[in-house]
Amino acid sequence: MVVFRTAPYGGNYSFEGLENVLIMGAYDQDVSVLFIDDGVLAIKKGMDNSGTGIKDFSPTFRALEAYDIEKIFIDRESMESRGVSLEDLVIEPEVIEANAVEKMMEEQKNFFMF
Amino acid sequence: MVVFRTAPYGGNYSFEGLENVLIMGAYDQDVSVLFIDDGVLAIKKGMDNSGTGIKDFSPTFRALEAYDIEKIFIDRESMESRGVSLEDLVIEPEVIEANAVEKMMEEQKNFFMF
Amino acid sequence: MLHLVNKSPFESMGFEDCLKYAAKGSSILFYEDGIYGALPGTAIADRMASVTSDYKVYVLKEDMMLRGIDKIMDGITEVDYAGFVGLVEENKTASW
Amino acid sequence: MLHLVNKSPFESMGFEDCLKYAAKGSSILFYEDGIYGALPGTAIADRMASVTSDYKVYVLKEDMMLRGIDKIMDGITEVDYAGFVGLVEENKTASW
Amino acid sequence: MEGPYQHEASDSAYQFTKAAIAKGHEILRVFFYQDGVLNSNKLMDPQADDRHIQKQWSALGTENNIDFIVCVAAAKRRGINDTVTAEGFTIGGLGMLTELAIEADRLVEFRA
Amino acid sequence: MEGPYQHEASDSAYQFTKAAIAKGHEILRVFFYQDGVLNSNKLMDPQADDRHIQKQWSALGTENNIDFIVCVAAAKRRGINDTVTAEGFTIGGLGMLTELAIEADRLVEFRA
Repeated sequence: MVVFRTAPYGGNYSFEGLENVLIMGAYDQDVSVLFIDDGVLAIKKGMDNSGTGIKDFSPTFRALEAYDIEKIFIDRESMESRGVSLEDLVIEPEVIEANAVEKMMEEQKNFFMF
Repeated sequence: MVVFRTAPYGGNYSFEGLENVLIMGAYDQDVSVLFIDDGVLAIKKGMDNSGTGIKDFSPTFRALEAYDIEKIFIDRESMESRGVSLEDLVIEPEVIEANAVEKMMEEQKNFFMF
Repeated sequence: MLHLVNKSPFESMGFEDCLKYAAKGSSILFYEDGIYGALPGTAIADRMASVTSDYKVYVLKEDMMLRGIDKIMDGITEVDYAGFVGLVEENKTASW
Repeated sequence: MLHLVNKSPFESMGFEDCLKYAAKGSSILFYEDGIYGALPGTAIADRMASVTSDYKVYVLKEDMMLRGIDKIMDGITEVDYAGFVGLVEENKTASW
Repeated sequence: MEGPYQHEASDSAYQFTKAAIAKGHEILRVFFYQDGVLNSNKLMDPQADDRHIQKQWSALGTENNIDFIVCVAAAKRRGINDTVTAEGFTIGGLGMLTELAIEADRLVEFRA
Repeated sequence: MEGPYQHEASDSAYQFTKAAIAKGHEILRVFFYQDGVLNSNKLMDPQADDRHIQKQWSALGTENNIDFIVCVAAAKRRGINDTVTAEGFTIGGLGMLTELAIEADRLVEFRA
């Protein structure tokens, strides 16, 4: 499992996390992806890098399904506190509650947080 | 003026800030030093690097007076919220209130925050 | 004075620290992850509404675009990098 | 589960984020700048007292020493790096 | 300043410098310290579809005669020396930052 | 992981690895990614009274046969290639991190 919990671009965690997801997918691992805290902002629609030239990674998030990565989750409270709804996102994760997060982590052999 | 506002060691801001203070002193600049927010933790007494090997810079803070750097200030509220009192510190800054900070900054030609 | 805030207000106390010291009427510019402070409908929107009445609050357009943000709260002004330079011409800056 | 907290609770929301997800009874280890969460007499001491009743809270001794911290709140346990390794033996870890 | 590709600080500093020049300002100097010293590393080799941060700086510097100073103390700790710094970047002492503070009308810090 | 000398993450990872070895654990591998790749830079030249982070790792690795893998994607962006990596550090793909996640009993991340 890869957990995204930081905002995109200010730090490069989401970008390197995404590289990690793709590689795990290529290894035929049964990869889950989870967005919590500021990580929910990493999959916002409408990103436009023309003003900064920084690499826009949202097309790659959109391609996760093509890599057979389909277990994608997002924390409801993190979305609500940031004024984000599912329609604002480039993918459609399954919405979960905060108290499900630790259980999901425990069920993994290992997981990474970005 | 050099403003210290981050905790020591987790990041290296305080260390590089301190290097900066010393150089400014060497240039005969009339250097002020201000500790706010987690910066108040940078001058805690009793630092002991024997468990980590990370360079302990507190002796250098203690030496500021020797470099004729004497205008040293600290924000009262930052100390209080972190349970720190003047006796806990390796130097004895003058205690100021938060509302004096912006004015001090405005009076400088330029200042740095670490 | 111009206060520069570049961290997400949902993850960092940098913005609140800045407010502790910033004199009313001063300018605050959100850039990088700081721009999320300008989002409408968030858990900190009420707090931000009171801030916009006490300070001149700006947000950097290029960093909004990069992050896919096109709506901001009332009372916050969008500026581009040229506007950022303009604010620096008029003010000393503090980076939080 | 062992939750690793390495940022100052006075500057980062990382600790509060961790508590949002951590199941009661889980372990939390403060290290690096996270150790300031264990300081007695702070503005967050009441909050921390309730946390220590719901979680097993540890603080890394070497990082306390480095920062000149020798007093910690009741209900928090000091461990050294060997103890840190022991906690990792017993738990999966999440880094906040 | 934090490191290129790790934090946005390098990109923001570059965009700000470019905008200031476009408005007719004279940029005295860009001073790279902390992880910012890594901006000068000519061995950088990002993916083809990403920006090349060092080359962006170098192009801006050449066109506009800007001094890029890399803090020697910060650089040495981080393995940056003149075998890896790109043309246009000069390794110099922290004193040059002090001089900058004395001479410059405005000074902006891009921090993480 | 964040960069050496900039954040404590490199020091913490080193101390943790040392303590785990002292307790008799077999460390499969240390994987350096993000700014952590900078740990491998042999050009590091800190002040005489400070620790030398790369040399600390190298000594630990030689004594205990640990693989130090430096993430190639992260390294290239940051100007780290085999002309500057110290002995004992191998540049490798992110796939090796995936393998680590599959094989290792425990995995600890040292983040900023």
